[in-house]
Amino acid sequence: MSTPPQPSGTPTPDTPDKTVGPSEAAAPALTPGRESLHYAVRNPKLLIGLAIVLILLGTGVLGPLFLDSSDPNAYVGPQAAAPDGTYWLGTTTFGQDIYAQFVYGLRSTFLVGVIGGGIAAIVAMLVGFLAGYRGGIVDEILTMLTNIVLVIPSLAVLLIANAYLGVRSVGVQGLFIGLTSWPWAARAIRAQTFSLRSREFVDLARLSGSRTWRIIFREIAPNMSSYLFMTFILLFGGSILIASSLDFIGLGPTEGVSLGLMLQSAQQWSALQLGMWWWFVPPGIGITAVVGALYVANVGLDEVFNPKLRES
Amino acid sequence: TSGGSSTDGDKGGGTSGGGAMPRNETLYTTGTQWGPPANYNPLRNWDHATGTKGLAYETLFHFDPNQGKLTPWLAESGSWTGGKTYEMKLRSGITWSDGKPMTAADVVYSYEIGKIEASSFHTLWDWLSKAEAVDDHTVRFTFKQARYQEWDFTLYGQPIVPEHVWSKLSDEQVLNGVNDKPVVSGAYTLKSHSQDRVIWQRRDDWWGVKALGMKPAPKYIVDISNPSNEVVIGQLNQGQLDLSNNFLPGAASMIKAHKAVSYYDQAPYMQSANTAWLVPNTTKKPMDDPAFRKALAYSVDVGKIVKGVYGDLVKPADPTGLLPQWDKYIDTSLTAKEGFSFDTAAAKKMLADAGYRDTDGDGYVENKDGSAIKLKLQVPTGWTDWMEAAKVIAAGAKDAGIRITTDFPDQNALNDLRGKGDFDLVINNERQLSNTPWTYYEYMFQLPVQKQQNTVNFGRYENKEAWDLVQQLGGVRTDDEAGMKAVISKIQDIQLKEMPVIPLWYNGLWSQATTGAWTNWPSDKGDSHYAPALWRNWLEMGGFEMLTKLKPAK
Amino acid sequence: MARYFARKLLVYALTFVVAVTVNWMIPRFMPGDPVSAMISRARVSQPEAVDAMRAYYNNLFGFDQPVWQQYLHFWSSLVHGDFGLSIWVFPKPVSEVILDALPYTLALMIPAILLSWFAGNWLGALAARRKILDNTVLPAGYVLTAMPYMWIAVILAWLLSAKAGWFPVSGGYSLDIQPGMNADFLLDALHHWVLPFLSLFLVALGGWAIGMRNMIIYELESDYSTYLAALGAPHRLIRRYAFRNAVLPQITGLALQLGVLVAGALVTEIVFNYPGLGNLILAAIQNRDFFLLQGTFLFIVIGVLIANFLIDLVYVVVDPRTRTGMAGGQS
Amino acid sequence: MTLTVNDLRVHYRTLRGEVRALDGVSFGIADGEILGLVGESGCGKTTLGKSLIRLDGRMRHAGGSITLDGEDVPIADDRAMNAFRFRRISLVPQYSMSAMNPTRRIGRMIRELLAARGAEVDTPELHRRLALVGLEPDILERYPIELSGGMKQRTVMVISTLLDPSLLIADEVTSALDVSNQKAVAGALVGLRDRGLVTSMVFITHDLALTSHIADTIMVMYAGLLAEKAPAEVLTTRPRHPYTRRLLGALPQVGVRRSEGRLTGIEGSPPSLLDPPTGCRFRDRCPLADDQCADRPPVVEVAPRHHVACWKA
Amino acid sequence: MLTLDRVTKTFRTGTFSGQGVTAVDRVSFGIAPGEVVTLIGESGSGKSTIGRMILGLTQVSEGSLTLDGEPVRSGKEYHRRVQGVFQDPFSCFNPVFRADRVFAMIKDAYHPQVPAAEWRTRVEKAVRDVRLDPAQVLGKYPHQLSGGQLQRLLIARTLLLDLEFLVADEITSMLDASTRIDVLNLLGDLRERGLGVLYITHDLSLGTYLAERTVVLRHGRVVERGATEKVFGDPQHPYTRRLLAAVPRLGADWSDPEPVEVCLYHASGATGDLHELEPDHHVACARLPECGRTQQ
Ligand SMILES: Nc1ncnc2c1ncn2[C@@H]1O[C@H](COP(=O)(O)OP(=O)(O)OP(=O)(O)O)[C@@H](O)[C@H]1O
Ligand SMILES: Nc1ncnc2c1ncn2[C@@H]1O[C@H](COP(=O)(O)OP(=O)(O)OP(=O)(O)O)[C@@H](O)[C@H]1O
Ligand SMILES: [Mg+2]
Ligand SMILES: [Mg+2]
Repeated sequence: MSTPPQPSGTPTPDTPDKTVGPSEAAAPALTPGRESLHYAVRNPKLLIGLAIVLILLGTGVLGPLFLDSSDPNAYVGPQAAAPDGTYWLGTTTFGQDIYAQFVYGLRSTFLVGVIGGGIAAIVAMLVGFLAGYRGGIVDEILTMLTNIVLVIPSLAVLLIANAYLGVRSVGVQGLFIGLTSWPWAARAIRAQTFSLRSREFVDLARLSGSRTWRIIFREIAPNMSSYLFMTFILLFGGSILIASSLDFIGLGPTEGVSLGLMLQSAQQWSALQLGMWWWFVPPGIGITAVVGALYVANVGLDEVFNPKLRES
Repeated sequence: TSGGSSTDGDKGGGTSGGGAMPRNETLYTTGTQWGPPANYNPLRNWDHATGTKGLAYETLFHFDPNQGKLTPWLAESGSWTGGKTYEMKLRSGITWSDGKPMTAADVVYSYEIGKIEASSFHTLWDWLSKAEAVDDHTVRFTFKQARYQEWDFTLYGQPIVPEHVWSKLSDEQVLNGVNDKPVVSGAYTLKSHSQDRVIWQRRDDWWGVKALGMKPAPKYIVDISNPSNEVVIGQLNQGQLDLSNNFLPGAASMIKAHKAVSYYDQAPYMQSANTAWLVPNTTKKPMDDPAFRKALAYSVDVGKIVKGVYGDLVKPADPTGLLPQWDKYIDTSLTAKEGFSFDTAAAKKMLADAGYRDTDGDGYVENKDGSAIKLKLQVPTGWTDWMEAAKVIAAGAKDAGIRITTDFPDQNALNDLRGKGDFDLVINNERQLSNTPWTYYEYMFQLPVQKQQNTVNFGRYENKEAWDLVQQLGGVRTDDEAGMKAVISKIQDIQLKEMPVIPLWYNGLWSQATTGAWTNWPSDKGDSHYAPALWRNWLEMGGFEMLTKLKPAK
Repeated sequence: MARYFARKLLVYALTFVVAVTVNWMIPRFMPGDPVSAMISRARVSQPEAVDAMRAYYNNLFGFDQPVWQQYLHFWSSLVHGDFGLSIWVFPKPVSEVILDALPYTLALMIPAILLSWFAGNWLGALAARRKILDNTVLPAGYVLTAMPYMWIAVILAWLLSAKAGWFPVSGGYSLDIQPGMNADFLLDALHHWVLPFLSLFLVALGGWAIGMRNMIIYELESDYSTYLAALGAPHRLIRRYAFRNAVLPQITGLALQLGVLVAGALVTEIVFNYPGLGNLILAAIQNRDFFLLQGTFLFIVIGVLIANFLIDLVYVVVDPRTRTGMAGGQS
Repeated sequence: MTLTVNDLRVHYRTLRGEVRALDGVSFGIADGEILGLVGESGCGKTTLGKSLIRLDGRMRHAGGSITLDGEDVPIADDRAMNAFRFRRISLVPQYSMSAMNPTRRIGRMIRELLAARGAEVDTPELHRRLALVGLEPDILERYPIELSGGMKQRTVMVISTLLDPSLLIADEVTSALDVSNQKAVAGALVGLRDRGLVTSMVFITHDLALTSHIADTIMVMYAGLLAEKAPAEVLTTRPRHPYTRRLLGALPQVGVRRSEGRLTGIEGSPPSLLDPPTGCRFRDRCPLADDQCADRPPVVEVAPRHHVACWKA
Repeated sequence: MLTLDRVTKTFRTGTFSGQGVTAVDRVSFGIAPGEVVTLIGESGSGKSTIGRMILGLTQVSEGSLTLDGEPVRSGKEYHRRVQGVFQDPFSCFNPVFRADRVFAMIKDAYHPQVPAAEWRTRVEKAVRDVRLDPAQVLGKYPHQLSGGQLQRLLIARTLLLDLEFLVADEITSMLDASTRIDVLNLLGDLRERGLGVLYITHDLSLGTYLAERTVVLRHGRVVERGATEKVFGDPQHPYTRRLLAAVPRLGADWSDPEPVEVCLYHASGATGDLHELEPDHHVACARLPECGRTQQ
């Protein structure tokens, strides 16, 4: 679990949106997309962050294809062996190949990030857009709901929900996480929507016969797409961290392997006390690298989309 | 912080930290108590604080597993005076911690508590008809039905409580009371307790010093509520703990590195304490079919569990499941013929022969009617060794063509499901070593099947013939070894053919001790061969005697 | 202003009601009924005994009443501070169990949250000032926030405890020390407190530092900073203003993150086997101790609510904009 | 002569190259003079204003010099400029609405600002100046958010002129206000000059009518260059540059109906400053343009104090 | 005929507390086809709110707002007849899409059956009608176009519908003087085609340039209303006079107007009811029957 830093694009709800605005008449006629790309390929934070994420993603997606065994939990090697040429990251107490576990674990880590982050982003968008766009009583009620979910410590709820329903798969875990981690994002999206709602092109769309959701998705959302993307990244990273916490305290999926579960079994089987550092170091580095790289990439994106942050 | 509540006149002293309990007089143990000590009621044999029975309250006899014999404890002697009467002589000179003498009335009272309907040993009175004090030191028990085997078990299992204190309590308090100011007969009395520990203090006027010539070495015993494995290892390494009765992964390496000692200094390191069984729910298809159960038994790679999961701390179980201490009761000619071993090919063949075929080509066999077989093997979450073992079992079953998934619900939920018969497969090790294999057979075959099966026959296996044999065994005198063997052989025949539960491995009498503060721990080498355990019931099976053999390390 | 508070209070009140209701539902709607769990723990097989025990416990926990009555009763006992009896430590009252654990959690959480907040903001402000610092603080901050709480805990335990042997790995105090208000115990407790504190502190620190750094950069770009610069005001003054204004969103952030930080503390406690609420929750879950779970959960919710409210109060005091601007209806 | 600007060139660095927002502008302002600076959007008015006090990160001083009271103004040297800022050159920014720290009471902010610049707050004088722009002294105890737009605008005006600068740059200070407020603010500005609190002033706007009321001299800019500069009266009545003429021609008078006299705007749009055309930059839109206009017209003083950059003037 | 009869708008600030702001207070006037009505008033006087109510973007709180006797109901059919153009041309275009998307939206909503090629000719014609070169403006992003171009594209957009009424809300305030006049002239042309226009501004000089009739608004209430020549030529309400005087005019005096003591407007502090001073010239005064000024 960690504190997801909000996209700094809007540090506070009352900061007006900066990504759009009348540009100077004689400003260079680059389209916004092309300009962003220009900065994107020159932003070291974005490049480094993305590179790490992509390398790890590649490892997770392709890595298993190069493994002999399809079951990362199989007892394949010597027990409690330190890293060597055959078992790059050593083996567990039972003789499981830690590299295989790591590679498969990365997969579920990304999966839970996508599912949890995706669901949270969807809920946050629905709530945030609706509250911000509709305003009035709808806003009041949704805001209150958001605040309530925000104040209730979600891990406590997750603990209960997990214990209640029992998590069998990464998917269900992602679902739970998604359903509890959306509030801050909803608030942020609401604030953004709020400032975009009063833009006159929204009125113009209404005058052109568009309905609420069409306006939201065709007019408002495209305007904050970079912001939404950044929000998703943060939710993604947050989901991974939450999932690893849940896995760690034994509320993770019962099947398969994830980085959190690896940490859990390293802990349960006293890897620390037995000096088997190769058991608990890699999964933690994996999580930290994925999440950290995402965060760094996010700052990079922020700088790309946000002229004020660009280093001149 | 209010750390804990001190008892009996220890006002003020309880909070003065380590100074009050010199390290060289204190024994730190763990491994028995899960969670905060809940009560000091010896009747609550499932959740009382460690040592409540054994250190504080005592039983009439102890049992020595090495000799297979009862040894008199509170009782001086006891014998069957007729087919249905048992007369027991109480030692004289035993006093309660409040100074009152222990008399036959206390024994009678303690047994009669079982008459309360909600009492956990209420079934005793199904076959016991009367307990009476003949004189101050003699109690005569009269039976409706003499169950010799079970009676011996009771003799060293049932705690004796002071009538003059307890008879004033309501039934409710007797059964559920916390009893945190216990009046005891044993060598230790409650000093204090807190969220994570209970502290016992030696009574130097304990009767056993004179009568038995025994004196437990530690002045204080501090039993820590079980922290997790890795914490225990840390505390052992730092010499904070003297004895851990936990299963510790990596124990072997600690022992090899001389950071800890155990009963044996090489594999299996631990004595065997109980049998882990794979319990199929015999009311469900296809586990109602002995052929299927047998095939399942063949599919389990116990060797892999023993080596991979336990790192050779344990031994694979005999096909009968009887503990090594009961070797003499195993009918080896039977097991040679009917026994099973890990053999995937054999398992496959048995399945095929019995009509279980993979009709849809998914690699798993189907029921005879073509419906899919999907079994769930459940073990409590957090029981890491069993969780790993379950995965090995599922993998073995998969190789044999049986689809088993693992599931790790929490322990109480599983207890609940298990009691209600709402499960496919579980692993269980309910019964411990005892004076007689009868306890194992009762566990396997007890009838009738109740709505809730809380302690025995979780698989709801119904075999009238087998249960009759078990009852017959119960009626054999415990000194009639040949008689016992004869009945047991018949039971084993049924057991091996029917396989109501599948023996897996012998769980160890987990025990790793450090020698920084105390030495002369039990081992196969030296002069202490007692069970190095403070587990419930094990204090009467050598655990207490172990304490008397300890020596302070300088 | 009054309206602002009325709104906040309404949210708090509603949150509280929702939390209490969820709470009440826990033992009633979770699978595996607590009474059966208690009975099966008692290992009683006699059917009559089972029925008797069931009736007894049902009565004890009030499960024999109609549901609405149970709900009302729950509220009324809550008002009286009665959280029921624990199953895990039966028959100890839940409130006692919690109160035993609470000091540890508070001792861990309050310093970790507050210190990380202060230190993080300070570091972030520093990072915004100098390029070199920015290039060191920022990456470090990212690595720290991206670390799972338990992993940094494990790593700290490995390095500072298993390897260096400076600190104990687990527990709230040594085995041979009895809790009490004396120097021995307090020193020992402090020794045990360092690692869990440090792991909480470090993770949170990273997040705050990054947040602060970004906020300050924004503030330094803002119109009032530009104006001051145009009037030749020294950097010192501009940065001071920027810092103060950047801290404000961080205060809100603190309120927003409180739930997450509490969760982190719970996980950390579990790693270090620290005798606080986190371990209690875990134990309650593992032992199906619904009532304890209920109690802990409620305690945490109330704690978070109170803390949030305090933060709101502080915010109103420090940010003049809330005092006038909050009437606009945008929270 | 207070301020002399000589061939000032200031460029913006952008992705596509340098935007030549000021491409060689020369002019002067005398003591006590208010110079109105007008021109179409994007012609470089703000850039000029900023150049006089503080170049932002993307601006580059590409040439030319500025002297104030005979002293060289080192606009490219941020540190050296500090000596000039506030004390000698000051600014009422376009963004006055958000120019004050939102979390400081105004009075305290002023004290801190002055202290940082090594000056003391003279409270009675401060009150007097507030009164001059029609503000009560009690706004010093208020937060910026508690003031209306016009009040903020005027407060900033007072702050900016506290050290009695020689030159005050007022950039579009009225464009966000409605007519009544506009008038009050403009009046206050003139009052500052009249009382000698500022010596001279550059008043930037794109509203010719408004400038004509407060400025002594009006300078019209077009595409980064000076087009015409003349006393207000002369410029509004007898403009010489075709651009100025067309601009004036597009202003409707109150009460003038379309049916009575149809006005027309200027066709076309100003050239990009990224790569400005050679020659006269108004050429494409100018009805008078001919081949001569392919050369850049010099700024010529056609009458006393009347400068025009046009071959046809 | 678009008719406002005692139209009132109260904004609630926050649902859970019943506070409200009355932005428009019992405003009545009408716009006939082919007529330009100018709505004048300082910032916050409720001009835009009236425009938005006519467009159906804001609900009327009280009073009636009718188009040819039918109550205004926002929707596709209504917007086929009544459209609006807003103040800030940059904010009227979604910056992430090409500017001509505004035409595509009209097609999607109102002319889905028209073949693409024909639609394109129609669009090009409309663009030419607002005196823009289609080749120059179509297919560009908003930031690549000037404010005047954008503003005219918006007007072109309305030409694609069979429009009856147009609300033009401060459509010129962002433009420089020369573009401004072009846009105004365009509005005048439209009026000649029979379009009714509500022209909202706070710049009086522009108001008079086009409009037949003028409505002066203050604090949500009408203070003076009537034929443009009468309202501007002979302003009766002190507020109208003040407003007129505040407008900077080239060559004209910009001093304060003479104080208006005769009317008790200041003293009463309320705008009062409208009084018909002469045909097509209404003035609000709190002391109407006895007000010396209005009785002259
Ligand atoms: N930060 C910048 N980066 C690149 N070009 C810029 C920047 N700021 C201004 N420009 C360009 O410089 C030229 C002059 O801009 P400036 O802001 O000085 O115009 P202006 O006359 O003040 O216009 P307005 O009336 O709209 O304020 C314009 O062409 C503009 O596009
Ligand atoms: N959605 C809204 N919620 C609350 N109040 C509003 C809302 N819209 C407008 N108002 C208020 O109604 C009043 C009139 O606003 P309106 O926008 O109609 O004024 P206006 O005359 O168009 O001003 P301007 O010239 O600045 O555009 C103002 O006081 C404004 O604050
Ligand atoms: Mg400008
Ligand atoms: Mg408006």
